[in-house]
Amino acid sequence: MSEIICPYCGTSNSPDADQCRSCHKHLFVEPSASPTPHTSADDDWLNSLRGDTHPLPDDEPAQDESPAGSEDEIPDWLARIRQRTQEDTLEQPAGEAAEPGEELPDWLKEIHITDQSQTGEDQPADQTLDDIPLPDWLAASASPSQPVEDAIPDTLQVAAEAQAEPALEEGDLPDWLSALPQPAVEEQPGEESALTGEEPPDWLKTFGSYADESTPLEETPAAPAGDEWLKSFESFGEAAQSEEEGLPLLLPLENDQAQSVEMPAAEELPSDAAQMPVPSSEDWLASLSAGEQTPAPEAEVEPSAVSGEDWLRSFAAYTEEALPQADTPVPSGEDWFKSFEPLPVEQELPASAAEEELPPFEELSVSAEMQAEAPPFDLPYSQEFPPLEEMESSAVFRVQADESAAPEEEADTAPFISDDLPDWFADDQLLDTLHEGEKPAAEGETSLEPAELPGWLQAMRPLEAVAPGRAGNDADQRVETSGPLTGYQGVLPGEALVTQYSKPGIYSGRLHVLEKQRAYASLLENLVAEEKIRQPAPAERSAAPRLLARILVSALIVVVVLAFLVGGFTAVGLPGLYAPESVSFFNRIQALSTSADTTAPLLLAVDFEPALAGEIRTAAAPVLEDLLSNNIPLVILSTNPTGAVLAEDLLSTISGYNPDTVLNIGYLPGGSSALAALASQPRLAAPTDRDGGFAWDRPFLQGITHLSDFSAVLLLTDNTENSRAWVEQVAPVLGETPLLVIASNQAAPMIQPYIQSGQVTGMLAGLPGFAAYQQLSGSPSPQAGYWDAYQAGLMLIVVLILLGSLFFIGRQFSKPKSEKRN
Amino acid sequence: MDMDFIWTAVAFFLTLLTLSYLLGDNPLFRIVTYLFIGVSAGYVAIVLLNQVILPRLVAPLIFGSPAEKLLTLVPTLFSLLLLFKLFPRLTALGNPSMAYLVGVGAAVIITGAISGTLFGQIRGTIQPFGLSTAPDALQASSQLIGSVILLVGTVSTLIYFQFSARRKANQQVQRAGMIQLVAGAGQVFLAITLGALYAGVLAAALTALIERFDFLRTALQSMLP
Amino acid sequence: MRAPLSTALAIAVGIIVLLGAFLPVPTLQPIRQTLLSWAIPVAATAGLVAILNLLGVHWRKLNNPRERDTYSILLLLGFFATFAAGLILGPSNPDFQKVVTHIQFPIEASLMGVLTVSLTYASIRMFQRRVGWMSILFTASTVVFLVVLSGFLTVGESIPLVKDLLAALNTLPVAGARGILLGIALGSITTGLRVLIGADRPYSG
Amino acid sequence: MIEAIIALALILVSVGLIFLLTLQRGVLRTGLRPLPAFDRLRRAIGLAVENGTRIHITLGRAGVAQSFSASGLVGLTTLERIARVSSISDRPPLATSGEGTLAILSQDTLRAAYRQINQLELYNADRARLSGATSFSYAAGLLPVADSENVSTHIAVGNFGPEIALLLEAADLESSFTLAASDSLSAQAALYPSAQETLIGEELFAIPAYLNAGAVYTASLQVQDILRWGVVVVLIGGAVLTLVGVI
Repeated sequence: MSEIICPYCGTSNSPDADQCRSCHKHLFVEPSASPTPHTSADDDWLNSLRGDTHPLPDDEPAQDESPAGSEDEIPDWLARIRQRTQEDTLEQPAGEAAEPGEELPDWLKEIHITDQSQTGEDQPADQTLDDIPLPDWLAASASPSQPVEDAIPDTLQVAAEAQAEPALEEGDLPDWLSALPQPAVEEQPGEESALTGEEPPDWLKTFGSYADESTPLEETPAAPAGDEWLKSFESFGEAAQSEEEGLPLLLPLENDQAQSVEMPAAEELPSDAAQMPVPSSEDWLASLSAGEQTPAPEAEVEPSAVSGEDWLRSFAAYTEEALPQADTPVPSGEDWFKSFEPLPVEQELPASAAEEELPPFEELSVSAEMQAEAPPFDLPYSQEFPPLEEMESSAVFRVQADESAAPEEEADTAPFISDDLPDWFADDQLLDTLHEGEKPAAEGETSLEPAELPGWLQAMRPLEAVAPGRAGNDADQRVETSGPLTGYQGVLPGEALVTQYSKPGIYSGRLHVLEKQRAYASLLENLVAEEKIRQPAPAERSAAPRLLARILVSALIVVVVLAFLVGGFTAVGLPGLYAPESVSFFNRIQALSTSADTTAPLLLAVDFEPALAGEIRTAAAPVLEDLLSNNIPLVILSTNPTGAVLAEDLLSTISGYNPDTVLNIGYLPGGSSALAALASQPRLAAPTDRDGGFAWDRPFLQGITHLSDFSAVLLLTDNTENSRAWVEQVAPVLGETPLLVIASNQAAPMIQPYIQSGQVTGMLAGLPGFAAYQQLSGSPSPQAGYWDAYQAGLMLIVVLILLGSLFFIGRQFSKPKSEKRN
Repeated sequence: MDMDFIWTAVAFFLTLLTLSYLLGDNPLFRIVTYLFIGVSAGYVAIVLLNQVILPRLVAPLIFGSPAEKLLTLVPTLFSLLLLFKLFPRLTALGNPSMAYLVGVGAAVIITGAISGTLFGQIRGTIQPFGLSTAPDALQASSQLIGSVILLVGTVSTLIYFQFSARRKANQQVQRAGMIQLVAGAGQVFLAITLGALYAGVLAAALTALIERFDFLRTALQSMLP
Repeated sequence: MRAPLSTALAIAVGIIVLLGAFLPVPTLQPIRQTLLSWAIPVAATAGLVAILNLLGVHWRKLNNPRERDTYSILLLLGFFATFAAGLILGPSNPDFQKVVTHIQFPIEASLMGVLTVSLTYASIRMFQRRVGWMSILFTASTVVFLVVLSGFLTVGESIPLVKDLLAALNTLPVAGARGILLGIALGSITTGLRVLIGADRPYSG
Repeated sequence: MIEAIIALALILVSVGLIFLLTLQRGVLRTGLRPLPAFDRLRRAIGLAVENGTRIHITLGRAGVAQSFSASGLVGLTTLERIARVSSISDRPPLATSGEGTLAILSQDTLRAAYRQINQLELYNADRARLSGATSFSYAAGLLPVADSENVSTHIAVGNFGPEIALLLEAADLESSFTLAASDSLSAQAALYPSAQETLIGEELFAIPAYLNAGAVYTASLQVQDILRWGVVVVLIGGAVLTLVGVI
């Protein structure tokens, strides 16, 4: 038990924790948790109960009960209990407590009604209209001799009623969850009142039987224990083959408190064992190993309450055998105690119960027997696999349901196996327990012959009349195909089902820690571990050395560039070979500047960022100079906000710049849609110049209606996308008009394809293109130092890249494989 | 002159501070960065106002002919709706405007891609195979070789990007061996292309650096007596 | 479906503009043109809205006690100074243009210059991240084209076969670039079509 | 004229195929070839969510009305996808862009993503912002993001210039994971050595499909492949026909 899963919020807690560290609820009530309240509460509670209790009326009173009943009235003892429990359970959040009160599933309400009437029998008969189910229930308990067969038809009917409920309930799952503590509430007082209320020994016996059927509830561990149990089974070897052999093993583990706690548990053992002995034995094994203890006073309660000689006799007789189970009731005591917490909120319940439609009073009163079965029978159906805590409580009724309504199980389970099972169901303990529950049963049935029943078990025979035997027979008929419930039934009789439903918190916690959760945890650990292992990979490269290396590279480049730029070093020299696109560019420009028709303007598309202005301005200056010197009108248009300014700034530096022959349309927003518009209707796309005046009334623009009317389109671009946009949008409509490009080096390679495809007529690219144009036009050599610094810088970069690459490649190959992978 | 001097000094120091990033991130560089973002945003805002909003929305609405006013009404409406994007609660009101832009953009994307790139590049790849333009056999053969290299490169690069692949028995998704082979060739061309582009970018950046150093030098000369 | 009106609008506008580009229907052309021209001021307004947003972000950064970004004040100052100057002087005023020529230009060009170092250093460190034959090929190609761009090979016509070598070298990147361009065109087509069929609705906020 | 018809046919066929392959997913029994970059991206996203660090997606500077804005649209889809995946993180993702329309669309996308997972309260307009109005101010605006916003993963999907290398370098100094994809070739070239993972060229358009954004994205990727083969056939066929002088 490395950890305990909190039954409320699912948080895993350390095994020694008694409170959940996230929701602060008790994982299981230990004496350490709040010892005094337990004892005092129990005693007082008992006294108060005794004080309040009168001989329980038989069927008659139940039937005589008059409709006029005030639901709000609460038995004084109950009120007292509330006060105490309020004090005891301060940590219970008010909101949480309030929730159940608001909207409770019908079955809960019924239980509550039962509780009300059970616990408040001393109240005037006219009080409890809503309490009808309860007196019947009690009546049922009062007449155990009533053959179960008689009950079946009625139960059938009630089962039919119950059919509707699951659908009705499916919506309120949250409420169920919030109402978890409730059921426990209902059950225990029910028992208590029964215990205290009825004296007749025969009744007592049957009560014993009820107690038996209710106590197994606390034994849920048995069934869910599935695989675990199997393991323990194998580990025990022969010891586990039969109870007798198994028990001695277990004896040393029992504690006296537990032993003295609840004889009913012992009594029930045979019937339980008959069905699935090993699980039950394993169950207390599990719980024992958890080392849980029961508050002594609480333990005393029930025996003292049940003042029956045969009780005691059985107690005396079967203490030994009872030991294995002895501890399991303990939680029931806990549940029972815990169950009082929500009570304060429940005063509304009867009211709400009254609102909902109950079977007509006559019907109820007529057959006490039916009703006796009815509420219990309802419960299992009306709730669609409620959370474990819930089931635990309703289990006492479930028992009867399983006994009497066994045949209906098949049909009835169907509605529960709906796809929209609540989330908690889908992946939570219950589902697991359902499946795992089967294994022990299968095991149990094969491994234990009825004949092997121990002697003390034989003594319990009478009890079988009321319960499990029949269910066991039914189980044989059922096939394990139709879903979870069959999973129970096919494997275990009533007790098996019953045993699904108790001590969820502790149990599920252990079960999952042992099985899946541990696996998941380890899986997660591995995953996290992997991540952790890989983390260092980036971490190991701390920034400092990288910064240093970068600074070193910077220093080298700066020094070399400055040396050649300022220092007057000269590099190799100017190119003597020119790229074909540069040549065609030059030819076009020459053709334009020398052509007779200089009226047709040239569209200067300025599309470069300030970032590359240096490069482009350098390359474009001589070209523009040639154009301006021949008075070729220019229409400047920019597809970025700064282009127009840069262009004007550039032109202003060029000799022969005449503003009259230059129209600056300015920024053409809208990107390529604007270009598309410009391509089809220039006048509409760019109506104004950058000062807001109408652009197209200039003399040299008179004949211009399409872009193809321009003498040429000269694009100054620094990035591949804009040049693409220009080529894609504008080139198609240009016809014979050449599209010339002065591009930055970074854009040049991407314009190459367009040159190849003829969409771009010619191009000058960066400094090399500039140098080529200079050479071709035979004008003076480029700015001193630029070309040299450029060549030197590039060479330095080449050297750096080569050296660096070689260094790192060498290091990579010298690394061991594992490092490489990381 | 005085103003020019101040402006030159401003440019000089801004250049210097920005180049300080060569030594890594530092507060001076941060200052320049934020200033730069603010100034460029301010400039763009002014340009948008003066060269787009005013002439294309405001002016036609005020001085335009009825027809122009009518035509301008729609973009004005869209623009006004966009202003709701400033208010988190009403932001959804601006969606139609964005939808309009996205719709236009999608159409422009497709138009450009098909008529610009697709047709253009296909034509550009095919045309060189028309050897009739080549003056002599030698030219023709070299042109043919070049064209074949281009074709192979283009096709293999295209195929390299092939995403769909067959599922193997072992659930591994892998392209057919033949495609893998061609894709390998495409990868070679890709690497070469990217390398060429990278060289171009480096050259452009270096040119910019040189130009800046040159500016620093001239500015220093002009500022120093 | 989210934003049905917007989606319908986007699809309708997109289809009209698209068909207008290819269908030789005379009535479609002016409609297409109008739709395209409408987009421009709307996009500009979007730009202004986004800038206001940017200012808002930095204003909040400035006033955010938890992660205060004091530099934001510079951004705001820079913006308002420029904006005010632009409003007063007008965008075509030579003095206002100094904002571009003496503030933006120096800073951007310097950043581009800084990129020289960043890129050089990045290509050096590339092999620290991944050593593959493609990386090696990439570096080799970079080096070769740097040499070509430096013009060493083109100095004079002395070196034989250089011309053919250069021609061949210049063809290689074109092939790859063409493949990439075609691929991107295909991707752009499908992306645009996704918008036109309403599968992509980035505007449905 | 012929081109117009071909174009229209191409568009119609593509639309039809996209619809077909979206509705009939099994038609082509093909999967998507593994791209290691996406494995690392998924891991990085997982780590970011685990460590409560931020994921930064930058969408480039191409306005939606531009012909090369396709990459921006892909970036927006990526943003939506990642916003959903990382919605459980302490720090929701951050989206930056260099253009107005893109910035607004990124806000809309974030908003839509959170609304769809019923966590609209997570939406904060400041988490989708314009970082600068021009290319370089955009890049400069990204630098502070790299070291001041507790970002552990940078995803650059969109159209930008080589200046994006500045962001990647800054991110590298912070040892953040960087994945970059752009339709700009100069950017791709700059990104290839700078980013830890680079998606080359067309791979950009595969991001949504590889992030399981939906059937339509896988379908359009398959359509892309079909068109690709069409183009290949046209290229080779055209070349042969031109060579023999038919065209």
